[in-house]
This record gives sequence, C-alpha cells and structure tokens, in this order.
Amino acid sequence: MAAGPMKMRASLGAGFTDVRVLMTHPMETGLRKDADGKIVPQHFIQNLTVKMNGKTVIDAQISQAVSRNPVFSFRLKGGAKGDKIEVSWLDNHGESAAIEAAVA
Amino acid sequence: MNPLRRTLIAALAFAIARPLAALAAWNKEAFSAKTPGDALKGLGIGNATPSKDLQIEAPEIAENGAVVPIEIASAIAGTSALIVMIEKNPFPLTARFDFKEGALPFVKLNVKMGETSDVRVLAEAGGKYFTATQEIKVTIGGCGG
Amino acid sequence: MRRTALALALLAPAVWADPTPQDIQRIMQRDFHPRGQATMERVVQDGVQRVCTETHDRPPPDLAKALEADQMKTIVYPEGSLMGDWRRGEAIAQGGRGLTWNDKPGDPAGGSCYNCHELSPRELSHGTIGPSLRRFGSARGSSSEVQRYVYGKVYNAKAYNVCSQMPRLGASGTLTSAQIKDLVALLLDPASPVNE
Amino acid sequence: MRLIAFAAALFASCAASAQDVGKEIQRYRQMVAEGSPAELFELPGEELWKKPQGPKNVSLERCDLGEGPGVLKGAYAHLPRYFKDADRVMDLESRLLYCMSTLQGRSRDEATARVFGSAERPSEFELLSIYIAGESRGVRIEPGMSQPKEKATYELGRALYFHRVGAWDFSCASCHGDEGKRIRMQELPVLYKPQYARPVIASWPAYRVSTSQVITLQWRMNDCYRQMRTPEPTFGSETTVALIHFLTVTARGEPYHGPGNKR
Repeated sequence: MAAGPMKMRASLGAGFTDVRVLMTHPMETGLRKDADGKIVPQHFIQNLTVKMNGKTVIDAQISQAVSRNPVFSFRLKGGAKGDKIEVSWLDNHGESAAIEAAVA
Repeated sequence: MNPLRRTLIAALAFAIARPLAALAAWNKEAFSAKTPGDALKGLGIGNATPSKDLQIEAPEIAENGAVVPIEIASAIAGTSALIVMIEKNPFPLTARFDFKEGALPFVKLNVKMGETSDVRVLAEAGGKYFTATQEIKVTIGGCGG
Repeated sequence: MRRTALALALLAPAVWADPTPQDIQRIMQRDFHPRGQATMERVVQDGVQRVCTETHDRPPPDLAKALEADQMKTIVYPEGSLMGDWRRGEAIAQGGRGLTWNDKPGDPAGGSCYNCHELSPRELSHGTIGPSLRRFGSARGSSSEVQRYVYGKVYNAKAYNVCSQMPRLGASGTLTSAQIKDLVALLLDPASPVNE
Repeated sequence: MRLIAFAAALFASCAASAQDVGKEIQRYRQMVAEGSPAELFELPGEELWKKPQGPKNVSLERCDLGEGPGVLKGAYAHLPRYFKDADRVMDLESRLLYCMSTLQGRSRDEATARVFGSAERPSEFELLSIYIAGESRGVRIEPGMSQPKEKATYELGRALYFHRVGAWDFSCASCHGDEGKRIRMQELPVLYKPQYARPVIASWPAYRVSTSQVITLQWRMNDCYRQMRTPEPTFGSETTVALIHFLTVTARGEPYHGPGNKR
C-alpha cells in the first residue's frame, strides 16, 4: 500500500494550531530484504508541504530513516476554527498524496 | 551560493520538465552523505554553536529502533529551519524542516535508528546555526523468538 | 511417575473442580493443530506440569521433593570439565529462538536467558522474571560443585524447584550439552562480563 | 572542510540505573502511543466491510455483531458474547468468520487462508477489526456474562490462563502472573487482575511499531502460544475465544480507547 490513506487532525492549542498528520507509506530504506531474500527497493517520501489557507508554511525534506507510516506533529501560529490546513507529500517514485482539513 | 540554494534552483529548473515534482527540492548530496560531517557540508553548514534554547524531547532508551519518537522545539528567535541528524545511521541526515511565516519552529516525528547513537539537531536562525544533541540507546524488546 | 499419579488422585478433587486440567487437555487436543516441529504431544501434560497446574505452583513439600528427585534423574552430565566458552555463552543467552512452530528443526536454539535474567552489565535490555545473575561467579567461585549446580539447573530447572517458571532447557532438547557448558562459563568464568 | 567543535562533555552518557531504565522505557511508550498510525487502517477496513465478496457477492454490512444486523456502534465493546444463531460464545474475529460463511457463502478454508497479514498487506480480519473497534471508542467494555455458556467460557478461559503446557512448561501466568516483572524491557501486565487488564484490553486491536503491523487479539493468543512452544491454536477456536473472553471480562468497565499502539 504505497499511496494509501492519510489522516489529519488540526486543533486549536494555546496560541497555536496543533497539526497531527498520519501517512500510509512503506518508507523502504533499500537495505531491507523481503521473505525471499530479495532487496526491497528504496521507496520513501522525500518532500512534505504544509499549507494554511493556501499559503505554504512548512516545507520539509525527509530521508528513508523516517519510520514507516510516518506521523508528524507541527504547530502553526494563531489560527481560528475553520482555517484550512493542507498537507501533501511526494516520494522518490514521483507518487504523491494530499489531505485537507479544517481547524476544529 | 550555498549548496541548498543551488539544489533548489536545479530542482526548479527540473520542475519545468516534470510538473509532478513542482517546487520539490530534495538535497541529494546531503541526504546521500555517509558521515555527519559530509551531510553538514552538503547542507552548506560550517559552524554551529551549542544552544540550550534548542530542545530535544526524546526517550533516552528506545525499545525498538524502528520507531523512535523525537520532538524538537527551538526558542531561538528567528528560527527558520530545523535539521535532524542521526549520527550513526548509514545516512545520517534524516530531515530538514523549513518554517515560513505562520509556522512555529516545532516538529515531532518518528525515526529509525540502526543502533545507539547521538541524535543531533540543528537550527538555522538569521543565517547562523545552533546545535544540540541527545544520546538515544536502542535496545531489544520482546522475547526475540 | 507412579508417585505423581497417586498424589494427583488425592489432590484433584480439592482444587479446580471446574474445569479440570484433564478437561483443558481434551479441549486443547481438539482446538490445536500440529505445525512445524510443534507436534500434538506437546499439549499432553507430564507429571510436573499437571501437579503445578493443580496446585497453582504450590505443591505440598513431600510431593515437590519426590518430583524433584525424579527430575534430577533426567540430568545427563558430560565427561570432563563443565566450563565452555563464555563468549559463545553470551550469544546463546541473547538468543530467543528454538522449538517454536516457525523455527527450523536442527537450527541452533538460544537460551532466552536475557528475557528473564540480568547477566552482563552491558545488556540493559534484560527481563526480571528470574533473579539477577550479575556477579554470579564472583560471589560463588567456580568450583566443580558450583559448575555442576549451574549445569544441572540449566539442564533441568525443575530438579531444583519443581514448579519453577524456567524451562527445562536440556531435558526439553532446546540446548545441547556444549551450549549448556558455554552458559556455565558465562556465569562462572572470572573473565565473563557477568562477573565484572 | 571545517569541523564543528562540540562540547563532548555535555553529552557524556552514564550508565542508567534499573529504575531510570524503566522510567525511560515508559516515556518511550508514551511518546510512541501519542502518534499511533492505527487509525490509518480504519478507512480500508470500512471499505472492506462494505465490499461485496464471496459466492453470494454481498458485503458484511448485514452482519450482526450482537447489537443487531449492521450495528457497529458499541458492538466491539460488548464482545465476546453468546450468539443464539451459532449457539456459542464468539469474539469479534470468530463472529466475522461466521458472517463471511453465512452471509457471503465463503468456505472456512478460503476465509481463513490468511488470517494474519503483513506490514505491506494487512489481513481482512485485521483491517475489519481496526474499523469495527474504532466504532466503540468511549463505550464501556461489557462482554456477555449472563448466559450459562458465557459463564462456562469465562471459567474455561480462566483455567487455560493457569494451565502449564508445552515444551517449556509455561502457562499464561508464567509471564503474566506476578506484578512488576519484565521480559527484556517489556513490562508484563498481570492480566487476571482488573487494574492491569483494563488499560491493556481497552487498546486492542493495535498497531505494532516494531513490525509496522496491525495486530488483533486472535493474533496475540496465537503468538503467545507459539512462544509457549505449543502446537498452533486454531483461529477462532473455543480455546482462543475463552481466553479473550476471560481477559475481557476481567477488564470490564473500562471505556474502550483503542485501536492503540504496541511495541
């Protein structure tokens, strides 16, 4: 399951918006062998973007050393109920996925 | 010009040919580096000053190297990027987060650790670099059967 | 094991009226299936398992003594020194494989020692079900009597404490005689990290 | 290249005492639990629940998990329980198997060909369990305990818990029998006591971080018996259901707060 589902929760914290996002991704290091002893090719997310109301607020580059099915928490300044948060990723195979949620 | 910007521009040029990768820069040189020193070189970082305002919240002992939670927060004014490096991993550079206007310099993520290692965090603020480390011991959990 | 059977006949009605270990055994024979090296004989309780189940691991002292004497007879001591190589012993103590349905029969097994015991101070990840064995040798020396005790205890822990939670690592065919000697060295060799 | 000068002394590691080790491992577990990917599997689980399958090409949506056909809210928190149609006590997984057979017309062999999946491909039972359990969040755990068969299953589970068996002479209580014990770094809950059973049972099924896999209580029973060096318990058998029932009854009253995270 490469580009499987994503989940996100954006909630108001103490003066900031707390964003927690889950992604389905194997994050293969290229060092692991499968049950038949064959090397599983590298397959991992390289880029992450967090947008708030359409404006990019965080750009990230990550490596294969981020755990499988990545979980990230971020904090955005201010924020109000209903603000739109969007998180997207792009992996080394050119696959991508995105999720959008309103601040609750 | 620092290597990061050079890569960024290269990626931008590439993006014209491949719309899918639009705006996505991934610093191949730094992420392919096999030592922390080479990774810093790839990121264009020369000097970094130890700072207590750069906080790492992580367990000192992780029961499983496949998932090690790390929380990083910078109280250094003007922090625009946080970098995570696991010194003893085959490829130490693990993540770089660039925070624009509207984001706080905070992140929590789960990383893989091949063995007990120092985890080094760097913060960029106003063109200067700050650093902090924490050792995380990786142990064996469960019955091993 | 006639002694065991007799004692069981006396004990059975008093404890666990419903369901009995015999009932459980029948149900397990119906609900389990053999897989790999894990064959169905393994759900048939022997005297030790039966008595310990019946008595919640607290058998009457006389019965315990009798069963321990029976178990002592299973221990086969090899000729010559009982001290192997502590380095190999450390690897055996770390390993947790062996005798499960997905272990390949014939592959060397581990002793699972660290699962329950503290041994070398360098291994932080150790269990606490059994007592700490740190400095086991420095406290007791490595005389032939101590070697014989450690060898026997690893070979068949039930010979010393009949309802011990420790597996009968030699008697069950988990570890070879050479492996048990390596564990004796891990505990008793003055050069072993256990005795740091 | 210029080397960075680091104050090595600042980071000197020292041998941690046993108590610190325990505390740090607890902190590790807590931090891992805060970011559980388990809910990622709720969506594919829901799709599977609604997907027509088997010779009858119908979905499981009319499956009665005890609260009426198709009712998911709170169903998991009230299992295992007695089902009149099957005349036996069932846990979630054995009930799902029953519905696959009766509603979808699938054979037992086909439906159970792959009950435990992998990180790449979780099994049907794993995905369905995560989805269905998620529909019981906040509902108090209250398995059936009024029917005679429910009481008998509980007693059977209790006896199994203390039954010493297998090549290594273990019972469940060999590891889960005394307070404050660990295997390696893993603390061992004394599962026949309510205060330990409650938080544990309320977080199954779960995501297991060491293998990136979804795991269910049927898997837990199976893998414990594997490590007890017995033959394999049959999926959904009375033995496995009885143990799950015994543990769940011991945990009753706890609000369900899974699907959780395990080592």
